[in-house]
Amino acid sequence: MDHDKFLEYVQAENKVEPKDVMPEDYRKLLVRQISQHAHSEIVGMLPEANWISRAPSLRRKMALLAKIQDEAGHGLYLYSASETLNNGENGADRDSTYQAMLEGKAKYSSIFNYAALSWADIGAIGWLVDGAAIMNQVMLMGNSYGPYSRAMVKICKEESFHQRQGYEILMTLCRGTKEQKDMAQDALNRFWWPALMMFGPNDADSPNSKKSMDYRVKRESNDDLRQRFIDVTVSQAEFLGLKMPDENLVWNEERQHYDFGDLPWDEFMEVLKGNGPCNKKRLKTKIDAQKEHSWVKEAAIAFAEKQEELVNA
Amino acid sequence: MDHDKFLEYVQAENKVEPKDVMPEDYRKLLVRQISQHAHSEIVGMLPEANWISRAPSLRRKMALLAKIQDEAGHGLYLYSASETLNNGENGADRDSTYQAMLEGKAKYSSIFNYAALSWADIGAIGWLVDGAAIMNQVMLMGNSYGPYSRAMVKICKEESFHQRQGYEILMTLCRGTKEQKDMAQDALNRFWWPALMMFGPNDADSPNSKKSMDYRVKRESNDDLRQRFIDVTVSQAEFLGLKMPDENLVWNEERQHYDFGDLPWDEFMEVLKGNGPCNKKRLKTKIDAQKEHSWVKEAAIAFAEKQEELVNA
Amino acid sequence: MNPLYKYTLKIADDSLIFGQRLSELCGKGPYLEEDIALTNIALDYLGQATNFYKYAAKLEGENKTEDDLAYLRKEKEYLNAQLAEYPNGDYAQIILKVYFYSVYLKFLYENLMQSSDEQLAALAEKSIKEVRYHYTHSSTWLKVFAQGNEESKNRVAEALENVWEYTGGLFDEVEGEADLEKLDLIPSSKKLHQDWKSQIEKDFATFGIEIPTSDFMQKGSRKGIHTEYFGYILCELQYMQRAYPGCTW
Amino acid sequence: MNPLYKYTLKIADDSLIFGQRLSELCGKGPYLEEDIALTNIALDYLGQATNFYKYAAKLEGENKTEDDLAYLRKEKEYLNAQLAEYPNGDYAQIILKVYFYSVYLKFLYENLMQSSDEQLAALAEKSIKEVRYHYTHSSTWLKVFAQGNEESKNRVAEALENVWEYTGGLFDEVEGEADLEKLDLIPSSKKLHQDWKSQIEKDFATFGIEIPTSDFMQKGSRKGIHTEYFGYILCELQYMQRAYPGCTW
Repeated sequence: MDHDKFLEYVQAENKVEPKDVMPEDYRKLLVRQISQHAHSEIVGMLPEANWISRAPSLRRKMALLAKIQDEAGHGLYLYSASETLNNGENGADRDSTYQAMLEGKAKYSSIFNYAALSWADIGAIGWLVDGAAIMNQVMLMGNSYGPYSRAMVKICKEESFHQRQGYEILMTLCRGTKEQKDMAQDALNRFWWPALMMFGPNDADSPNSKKSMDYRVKRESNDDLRQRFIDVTVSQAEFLGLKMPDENLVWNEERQHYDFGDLPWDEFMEVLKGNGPCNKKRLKTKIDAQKEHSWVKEAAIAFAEKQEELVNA
Repeated sequence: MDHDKFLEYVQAENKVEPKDVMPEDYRKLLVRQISQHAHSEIVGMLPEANWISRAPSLRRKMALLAKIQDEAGHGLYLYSASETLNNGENGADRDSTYQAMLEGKAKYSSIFNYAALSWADIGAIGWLVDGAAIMNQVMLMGNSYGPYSRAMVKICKEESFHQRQGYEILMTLCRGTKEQKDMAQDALNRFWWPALMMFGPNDADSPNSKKSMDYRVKRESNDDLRQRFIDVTVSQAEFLGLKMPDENLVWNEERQHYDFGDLPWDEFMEVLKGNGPCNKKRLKTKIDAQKEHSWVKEAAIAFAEKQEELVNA
Repeated sequence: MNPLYKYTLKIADDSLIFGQRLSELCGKGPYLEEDIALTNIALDYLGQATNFYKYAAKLEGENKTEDDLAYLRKEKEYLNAQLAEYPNGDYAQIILKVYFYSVYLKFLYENLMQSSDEQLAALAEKSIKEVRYHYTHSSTWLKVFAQGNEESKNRVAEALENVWEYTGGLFDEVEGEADLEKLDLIPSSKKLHQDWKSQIEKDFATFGIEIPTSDFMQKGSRKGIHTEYFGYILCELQYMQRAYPGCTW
Repeated sequence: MNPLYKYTLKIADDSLIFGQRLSELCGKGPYLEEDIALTNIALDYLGQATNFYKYAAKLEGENKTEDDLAYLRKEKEYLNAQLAEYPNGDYAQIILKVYFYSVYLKFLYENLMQSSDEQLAALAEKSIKEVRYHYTHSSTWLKVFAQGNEESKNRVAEALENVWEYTGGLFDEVEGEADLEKLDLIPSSKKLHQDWKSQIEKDFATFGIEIPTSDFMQKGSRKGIHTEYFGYILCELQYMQRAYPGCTW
């Protein structure tokens, strides 16, 4: 296959489809990225699930459940998109990518290793975490692989809804009692920096980005996306009446962007290494669920086999 | 062994001691009764343990824990008393009697198959259940088997303390808000009849009692003990300002006792058969605990064996 | 106390507590697809609870909201069946509980659709489609387990052993049901129980599950008597409302 | 905020939450004797918590009771170490947690007995005997497990893997500890940590347990940042006080 021609093809904004010929490293890049994205949706259910039983009103409880359900749905789309890349040898199918995640060989977004400690965190997760995810996903709508790009279109719609819901939770708290507002401020303080780190390392420290950009999988740099997220989010925080936990955050008239302080990259690297507040807990929850329910799959297979025997008899 | 002489011996208020010669049916009767009593202490920990994490003040939480701990201690004394009757063939040792209970072959007091649903139940259990138990145990202090009789002396002291504590819990509720007093009344309503049934069937339906009486294991009939309990308890309820849930309860000047309504024996028989609110739950809790911790004993044995090897080396 | 209020409350309380229990599974199901399906059922329950609470609040006429009723009553004021609060257990037990409850709700709503109370009839009509789907989902899995392998058969049997004695409570009555029945406001609970039993017998015969022979049923459902599990459900359910009284969320 | 108040509170909160967790085991221990022993330790913790809360309430000077402090604060106001709230797990993990905490308390109280604050010194003196017994009990079992059989060794290793990263939080400081230290009111947390580490190293060498090489420690202890487990502890702990505000029990 002509590699230059492929680059030319995707750079002319053409979509690659499952049956198209594609370079192996393009395929691998996508499988890794899409399945990681899928795992993030699935693991991302857990911090929020921590608050279902304690959600403070029926309406909020239902919205939260529905949101988590959407995330499971996103996981499904994404696993399907990843599976279209299966060429019989690269393990792009859902079971093997999921297994790799459970074994710690594949990653999910580090943000879900933070704890959801208060009801306000549910708001902050919607506002900031989904907000940051959307920045990334809107970009990915334009990515060169057809099934992934189409999955993103679907997902983005729901995510914007989730983000508004999260913001609305915080709005309610900020209009409530002092204790409620403090709860919102605490959540912002805890989630602000981790949310900014969702965009990945600074461009200077992100050597893999170039290939992604060339292949039109990624369309914008980490720093550009992060800057856009900050620019959009600051006024939202102001509207809530919350204070950003960054003393260096200030509008730069010349750049027409906000300047901001250094991110706590040491913490980021620690969490990535497995040393976050909930890394072990998240994986253990998923591993335990798999163990506990392994018999269900076996029973279903045994049942299906019997049915087949009946049909063939 | 001369059976009549033995009867004469115990009926002259002499105590039988472990090494004394005794009729086999006396030994069996005691093993059954003492181990059943021990099981009751052990299973009786569970309804109360249900409220430790929710006890409404530090003082109450500690008192409750201490009480449950006392019950475990009573269990220990009683298993020891039962073990003194081991003659190498009747399985009077703790492990085999306990195992028989877990397998449903040995009983514990049916009262512990009722649910502890509110904080007031913790009061009612102390006042009524321990109260009924004390009536029985005071009688058993005079029983003819030395170790059992001495265990009862120890236990009775602590039980009276528990009973006062339970009564005091209810007193606090009855002097509290209307909601608290209602909680106390509900607990009385639910525990009154089950407590009365702790004394066993009416004398007419209790064919085993005679042998027990002859052997001076039992000293008073079920109905006499029940009557005494009622007579004592009615005024205590009045002092609390609670209403006994028995429309037929009325002082009989002639008998100098309270008359009272028919007991719900059908329910009693059901619970005895295994059909109480918590029969399955209680047994399952104990069985699960045994399963979960079986490795502890194995590790301890392995450790002890290694120590022995070291000593002998 | 208005008996129709209590009756509406018993329906709402069942749905709330079933929904609360079922949502414990969220994120921890056996497949992603099942996680979605079961969350969906939990959501339907919570939606039905909300609707019936709203109506109950209206019947009570004390300006309460659905949240007041769901979050701020004391343990003995909840009128749900004990089956709702019984722990999830393994997936066989979860499915069995949903199955039993779905058959019950199917008959309940089909009958309530004929109620002389227009509101109740409308609420039932609104909910019936959901419940039919729950029935299909749970009975499909129940059949798979009953006819799957040894392990799944044993699990169904054990779940049945645990849960059967709580099924009768679904049909226990709140005060005044007889009067409501005379006014064609509600169906007869006895009749519902018969219909339910017939359906179970039919299905179980198909699936190859034996119906327990014991006819012992736990008492106390619909009367504010609960299992020991229930208090813990309320601890979590009510925590925020209790710890921050009077707040809007 | 009076730093000595916060310091006293951190001691009390540890004891309360350790006691609350440990008492979950009551009635479900491996032997009757262990059930009694562990309940006893839980009782000691709760007793110590009560004493330190009483003193904290006095230091705060707002006429609060020990129950107000134990039952009526919000999650972020509890200053316990996250180790206290970490789930019990199996018996190896329970013993390991008690062991780590006992070594900590032993050094803490031995040092506090020298405090220039007479009350703190007296409370420490009152508690030290109990803690020495807890140390003996837990270290005896830890040795048994470490030298028992393959399973018990693996369980100790797994418990250590779970719990180790939470031990550092015991030594995290509340605001103003440096000032209190200068006044000889409290010992240096850094020094305590060193003493603790030395003791653990010595014991583990005897027992044959390897100390984890990772020096990653969870952050947030003593600052009101908790694990996700903590909220559930409060749901149960506080339920009665929250649901029936202002009542006497």
